Amino acid sequence: MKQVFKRPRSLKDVSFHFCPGCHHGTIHRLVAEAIDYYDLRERTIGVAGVGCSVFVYEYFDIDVAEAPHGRAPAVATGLKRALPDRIVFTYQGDGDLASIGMSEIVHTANRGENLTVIFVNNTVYGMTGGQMAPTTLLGQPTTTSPYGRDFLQNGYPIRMAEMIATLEGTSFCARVALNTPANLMKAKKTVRRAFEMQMNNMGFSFVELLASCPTNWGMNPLKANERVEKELIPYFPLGTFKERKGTDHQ
Amino acid sequence: MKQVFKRPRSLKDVSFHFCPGCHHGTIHRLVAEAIDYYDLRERTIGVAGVGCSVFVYEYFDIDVAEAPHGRAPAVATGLKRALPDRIVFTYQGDGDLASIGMSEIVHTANRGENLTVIFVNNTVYGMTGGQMAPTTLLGQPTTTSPYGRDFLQNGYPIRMAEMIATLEGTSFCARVALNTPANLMKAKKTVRRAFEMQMNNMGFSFVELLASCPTNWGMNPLKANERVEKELIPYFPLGTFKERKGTDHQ
Amino acid sequence: MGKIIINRERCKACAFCASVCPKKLIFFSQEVNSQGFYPVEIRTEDECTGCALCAETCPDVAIEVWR
Amino acid sequence: MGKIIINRERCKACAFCASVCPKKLIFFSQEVNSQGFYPVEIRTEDECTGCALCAETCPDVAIEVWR
Amino acid sequence: MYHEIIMSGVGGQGIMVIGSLLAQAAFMENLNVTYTPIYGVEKRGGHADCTVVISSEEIGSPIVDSPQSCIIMSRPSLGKYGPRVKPGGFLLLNSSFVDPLEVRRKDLDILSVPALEIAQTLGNDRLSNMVIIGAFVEKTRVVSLDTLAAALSQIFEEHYHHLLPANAAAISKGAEYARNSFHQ
Amino acid sequence: MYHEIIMSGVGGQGIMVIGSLLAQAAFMENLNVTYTPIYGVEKRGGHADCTVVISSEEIGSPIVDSPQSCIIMSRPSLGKYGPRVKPGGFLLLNSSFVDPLEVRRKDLDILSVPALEIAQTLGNDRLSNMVIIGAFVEKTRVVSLDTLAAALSQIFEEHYHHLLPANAAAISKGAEYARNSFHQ
Amino acid sequence: MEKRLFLRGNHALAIGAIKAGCRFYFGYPITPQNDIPEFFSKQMVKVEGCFIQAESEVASINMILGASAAGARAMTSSSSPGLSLMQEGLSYLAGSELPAVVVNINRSGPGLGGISASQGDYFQATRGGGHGDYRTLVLAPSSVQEMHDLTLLAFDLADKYRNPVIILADAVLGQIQETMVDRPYQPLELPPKDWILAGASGRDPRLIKSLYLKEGEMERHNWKLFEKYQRMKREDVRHENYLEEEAELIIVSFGTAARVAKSAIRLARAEGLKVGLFRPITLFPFPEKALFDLSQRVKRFLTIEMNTGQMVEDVKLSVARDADVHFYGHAPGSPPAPEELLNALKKVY
Amino acid sequence: MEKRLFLRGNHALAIGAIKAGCRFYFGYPITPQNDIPEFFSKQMVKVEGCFIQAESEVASINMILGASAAGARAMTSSSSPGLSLMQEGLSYLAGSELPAVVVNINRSGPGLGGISASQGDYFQATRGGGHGDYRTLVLAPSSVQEMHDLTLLAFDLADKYRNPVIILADAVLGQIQETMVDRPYQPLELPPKDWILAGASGRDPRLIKSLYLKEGEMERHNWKLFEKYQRMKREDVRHENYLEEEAELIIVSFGTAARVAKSAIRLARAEGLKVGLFRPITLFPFPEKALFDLSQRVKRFLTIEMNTGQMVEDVKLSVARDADVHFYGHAPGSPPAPEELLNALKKVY
Ligand SMILES: Cc1ncc(C[n+]2csc(CCOP(=O)(O)OP(=O)(O)O)c2C)c(N)n1
Ligand SMILES: Cc1ncc(C[n+]2csc(CCOP(=O)(O)OP(=O)(O)O)c2C)c(N)n1
Ligand code: SF4
Ligand code: SF4
Ligand code: SF4
Ligand code: SF4
Ligand code: SF4
Ligand code: SF4
Ligand SMILES: [Mg+2]
Ligand SMILES: [Mg+2]
Repeated sequence: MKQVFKRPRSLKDVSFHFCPGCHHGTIHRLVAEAIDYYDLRERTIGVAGVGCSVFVYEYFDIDVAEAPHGRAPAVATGLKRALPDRIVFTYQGDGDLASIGMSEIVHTANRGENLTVIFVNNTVYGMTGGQMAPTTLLGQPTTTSPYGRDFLQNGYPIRMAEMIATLEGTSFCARVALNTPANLMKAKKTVRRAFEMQMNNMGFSFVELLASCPTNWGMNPLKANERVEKELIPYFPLGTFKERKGTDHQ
Repeated sequence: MKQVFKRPRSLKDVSFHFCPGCHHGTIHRLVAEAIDYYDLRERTIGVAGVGCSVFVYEYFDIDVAEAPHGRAPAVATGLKRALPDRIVFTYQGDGDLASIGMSEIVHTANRGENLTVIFVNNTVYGMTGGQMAPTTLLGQPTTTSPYGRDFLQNGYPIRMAEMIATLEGTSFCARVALNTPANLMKAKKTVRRAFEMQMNNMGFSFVELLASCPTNWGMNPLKANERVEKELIPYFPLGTFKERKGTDHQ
Repeated sequence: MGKIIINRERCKACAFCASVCPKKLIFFSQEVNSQGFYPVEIRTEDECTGCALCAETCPDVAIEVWR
Repeated sequence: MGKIIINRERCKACAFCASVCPKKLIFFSQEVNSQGFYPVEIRTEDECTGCALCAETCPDVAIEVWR
Repeated sequence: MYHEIIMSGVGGQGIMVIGSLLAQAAFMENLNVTYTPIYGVEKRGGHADCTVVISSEEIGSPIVDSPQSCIIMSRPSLGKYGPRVKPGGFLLLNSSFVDPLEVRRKDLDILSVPALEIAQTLGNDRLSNMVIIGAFVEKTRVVSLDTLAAALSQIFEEHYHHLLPANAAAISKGAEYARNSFHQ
Repeated sequence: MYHEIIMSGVGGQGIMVIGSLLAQAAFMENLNVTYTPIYGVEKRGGHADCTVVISSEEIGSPIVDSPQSCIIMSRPSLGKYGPRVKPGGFLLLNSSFVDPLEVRRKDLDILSVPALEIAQTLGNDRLSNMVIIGAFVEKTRVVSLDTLAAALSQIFEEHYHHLLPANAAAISKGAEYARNSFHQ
Repeated sequence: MEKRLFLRGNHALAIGAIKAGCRFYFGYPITPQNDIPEFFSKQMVKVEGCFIQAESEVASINMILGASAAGARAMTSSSSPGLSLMQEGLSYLAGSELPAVVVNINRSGPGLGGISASQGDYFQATRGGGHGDYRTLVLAPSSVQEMHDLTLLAFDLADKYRNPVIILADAVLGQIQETMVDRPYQPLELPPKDWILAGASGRDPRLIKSLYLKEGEMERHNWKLFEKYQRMKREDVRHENYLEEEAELIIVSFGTAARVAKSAIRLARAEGLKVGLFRPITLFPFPEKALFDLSQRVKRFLTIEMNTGQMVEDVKLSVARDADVHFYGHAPGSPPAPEELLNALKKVY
Repeated sequence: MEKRLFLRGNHALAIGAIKAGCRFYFGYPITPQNDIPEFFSKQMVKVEGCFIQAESEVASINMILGASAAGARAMTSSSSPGLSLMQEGLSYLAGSELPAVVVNINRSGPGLGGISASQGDYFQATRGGGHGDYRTLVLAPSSVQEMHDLTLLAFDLADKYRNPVIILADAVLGQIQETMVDRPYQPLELPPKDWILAGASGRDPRLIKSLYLKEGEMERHNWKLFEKYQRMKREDVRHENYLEEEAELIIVSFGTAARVAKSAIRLARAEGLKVGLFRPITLFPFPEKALFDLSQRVKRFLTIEMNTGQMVEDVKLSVARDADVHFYGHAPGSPPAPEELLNALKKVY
């Protein structure tokens, strides 16, 4: 018999600290698989945002820099400009990227920096204990929107992938989910494609992954997957919003 | 004979410090006219961004707060939340709003704050002496893009009105120009409309005004007006991108 | 039948008014003002229609118009 | 003809694998692991097709698959 | 009266609940009390410790290095706090998870309570923590058992009040077990 | 040798140009020199001042409150700096814009140069500043006129070098005017 | 009217803010102070106040600026990295002379650091971590009671001086629960707010700004601010003495460290060592004079901080020339225990 | 190989950076330092370096963090409000032990303030305006020559200590033009950069971080940083003495103020007053020992700053117990003139 599924080389052999059923683990694996697929492990540098994924460096068997909350795209810009032949990606949550880091992500995309952004949208601040995120759905209760998110008070859930896709500098932009095997397979290809874009010097690539946070959603993992299907996907449609063709982003 | 044109009441009787032919003066007047039109002078509060327009308070005969560079929308949010029955507007340049203040403008729009943003896009940092702005056109030389803006290095000119219009929280969003009498008349109506939206509690209103900066463009005022027509308007199309109907933004 | 008054101390000689006046009534004066500019003047008031285009385009709010 | 190995110390009992296995081969064990979870086990290896759906959905990369 | 207690276990065992329950009871007895939770980073599985200081005087440090008493609910906790209990102090072990034989110190008063098993007799695993705190109060008398039971309604939110009797029962069971057991 | 000069006028008069020209000349003569521009906020019409200190020793302060010499190109400048010139110091007025009669001090060496009119004889209003600096150097001899003219090519960018002769001519005219004029 | 409550420091503080009339809270989540925004998100609706989870700490502090300019009592809270992001805004608040209350539940730094208690932000708070020559009042509570009481005071002092006030607490003070006596709020007598923006109706337009470009203006403004800080030093310095009479060694310590020091002092006294405590409650203005007076009698001082040495500079700057100042630092990470401090004080006793 | 140049301070600094091998400049415009980014925007293409006008100062400092993590010599420059926005990033750089050069052409604050020269950011620079217990090296040039020379040194010291270095200059030093001697760059001997990120090829993965959560880690990290700062104090303190022999009064002053003070001292000497100057060149580490030694002989000191009193604290903390320290502040706005300082020194002479 042949081994058809094993732990990717780019993940260290340790267990995640994530809660049961948390999609961060799945996303870590998808990213590691993409790195392995193109044999990039020895020339990839990850930039960790601050959130439940701040321990990226404990799990990936690659070089990692930790960025201040929200600033991973700026840190990645500095890294990539200094090392244009390395592969650089950021890994950021929705609080990190869409709230405090809004300015950095927009401008990094707009500059068309040749790097990849892995954006984990779980509609909540996981690490700090379940506060409202910019992507929290209307009506969704969180610890800082205890009566449910109300647009008059807190505005609307932001659709980042759509917004990033409108920027000239963006070369690849897609949204995927992980709640079903079918979605997962698409996600796998999409993440891979994002890295491929970077390898081909195509410029800025961005993947938004709809993820569950069973703990802060107050649901068991399977129910959380259902919520992704029933509540998240309708508001955050899946798909590839932009894909520049050609071999170079010029 | 009847006086058909006079200095608006809401402008103090002093001369502007702006350079000859600078559209900031025109925009000041349009805003003051809108305030007068709806008789809002005694209940309007302006928030000055930092740029050539930082002296808003020297010219408008109204209450004014000065915000740190880029943060006028946050300051205005605090003011308007504390005084919901007053009229609050920000006056910001393209460096102020689209570069350092990107996060604040996006989130303020997204929250649907019931206030008005006057956004002066002159494709350059006027006050600090002609550096590149996020709206500087490709090829345009500035003191920090001496060889002309190059997208590989500096990214693309950002179309703010289009981007702001994509946000759910935005109720009114338009782009106007001031280079011809016809454009000016449209601009006048548009600015008025933005204030009207706020008066009707319709939520966030945003007007981008294409403006000239003869000094930093190195042109005489008439040539600068021509540049608005020939270079700016083609890249930054005029029009109303969003206009919520109804009497309340709910 | 119009009339305009140009505040010559406010004028910065941008020429916007001159360029839009349908009657081409506005031209530059020969004397510098206190700001160091050669402000505009109206050639003859008779032909002015009071259309106010000049005033509308003036970035320095230096023109008032009667009709 | 497949085979899976579940790392019971890594398993957090999220039940994703059990929910996707087309053969319904995966169920919870009765004994807690060192992390305090009741990890999953495979009922019978015979029926496993090695389709790897279980492994693909496992957020904790606790399953390896042979075919 | 001055009593410092550290309670330690893993997340999910309800350590924080019994810590604040004890503190609440002390508060209700008009004592000075500080309750200091110490969370790990991880949501689950990490350490969950808390410190309670009860005193009839003003309380200085809410932080305690060597407590008079320690409640230990997991093996790693024993390793961490066992050595720190003051000589002559009191160690209460949840023997469902910690083997009393692992305690090497001879200078302590030790009580082992098989809390899980006792809780199971009440039909609910999750009452283990109440069994423990019942036993603790019975032995130390830092507050009265009645106040402890009365404090329950203060720390549970209204919509959990139907659970009060079961919790009170678990406290009693724990106290009963303690009363009937000999210390090592 | 130690000489402090303040030059003051309004934006657009070319104050900064003659300030750096003089400084450049001093540099070329191996003297120590500091040139300090002081801009107003407004792009146009605001004050434009600069300070030049020339010395054969190490220069301490580049900032000068009471200079030995002052070049005044506008009325407001006279009000600002006139009173500050050191007793016995030298005041050079651009009398095209400043009426010498406005100077009330009797303890100064004053030279009035109608720079605009002189420049106009050269066919270019904008050479006023060069006329002024020519006159200044002629009177003070802080550097030689030759060095001053030679410095022109250092401070103008290459593509303006066709303007050098006209500027040099204006410097000569200024110097000439100064040589031929009596001080008040 | 007094009520005994048992609650955590962060809640005591938030209750104090509402009692002081604060109706505008803008903040961004960060451990270990999330109780505060979470509390307000629930309570503000009940008092018809406004809670916004701002997009960042930069936005928070600027929303405060806006609400304060409108005359409202407004506050934000955060922890160390968040405070760094507020430095520009704090400088603007001070420069524009706007009142505001800013809470720092100090965690370990530098950088991302850790979430445990620290006093590493002492310099940032007391020296104005932002640009320019400005100061903020800094209050350092040491108990849940003070988390509440000093919050009331903070709002009053902010209005009294038209200046931001920082409450510098830490992860321990935010999280511990203890008894608090809930007394009615007795506000200070405060000057009228005749500077607030509300629309120029029936009066001249008003202006909130920190830009001073005309000649001499900036200097005057800076000296005016300086005078204000001097007035704070005269009128609003607070400290606590504990067992300082006949002491031969005085520990100088604030906040959580001071509490642990109290326990250490009790242990020391039990061993017959004459040790006392001087606890600054206002870190700026620092109680220089009181400490100087004390140093006329006692000659040996030990500054204890949960950092590697910051307040010790203020102590040295305050004491008499012939007094000796020692330092014991417990680096951020977890708070010290009384026994550790006992050892430390024995070394210099 | 030496060349005399006549140029402005901001350009001397930028030329120094390129000479030191800096190929990554990220910055955001702000008066009065725009010459610096403008210079780099022209020159970086010529040396195959990289210039980005960042979207903000927050982005600038974080781009630096990235480039520095990659082992590159990287710098940014700004002026006061911009520095406030960099405080979080500076704290992260220090916490992650990354070298970087950060230039502050200090303007007047607080808030928007004014664009004229100031020394109001002394505290921010020397006390770590960001959160946590960290320090940055601070170099204070006083001439165009030093704008250049200290920039070379800054890059070396940053690499030597793996720590950010701040160059604290002001609007005057940035704008004045004077003579500079252009000498070849003699770099210090530096440790190998065996920590840089470049992809884990043929070695274990590396990590740049400032998060320390495991028990004891944070404490150890803080003491490690502390030791580093102590080493700076031993090895890299710099100052200048001027006419200090047989002086009866020593002026302590840095940067632009020190230059004006030199002129004032000459005026004083001309009047027969024995006045000298002690000019710290490193503000952190402050030249404590040299100043202490001097205070064994001279007993009267006058600190002169272009602010309302900041460095004077370091002076007081340094001198012998029996020395007297006076202060003269010229509040930010425009720099003082020599005559003003002459009057000030006469008052305490
Ligand atoms: C400047 C700053 N502000 C706030 C925080 C606290 N903080 C850490 S993670 C986080 C948000 C995490 O949410 P998200 O980015 O959605 O990641 P998740 O945990 O959900 O994956 C916050 C607010 C911080 N570390 N730094
Ligand atoms: C934090 C901060 N960074 C930088 C500056 C300097 N600054 C003042 S105005 C300005 C940009 C002005 O450009 P813009 O907003 O386009 O306005 P304009 O002058 O063109 O109307 C900058 C960078 C500042 N004041 N504060
Ligand atoms: S809190 Fe949410 S996002 Fe964080 S590890 Fe747990 S489930 Fe995942
Ligand atoms: S610099 Fe440009 S924007 Fe500023 S006043 Fe002059 S023309 Fe207007
Ligand atoms: S009002 Fe009309 S006609 Fe009269 S001067 Fe103005 S533009 Fe010309
Ligand atoms: S438009 Fe106004 S400023 Fe321009 S030339 Fe006419 S009057 Fe003068
Ligand atoms: S490999 Fe397929 S059949 Fe086998 S256990 Fe996994 S899901 Fe079931
Ligand atoms: S998916 Fe993985 S973690 Fe979840 S139950 Fe199965 S093996 Fe365990
Ligand atoms: Mg999230
Ligand atoms: Mg602009």
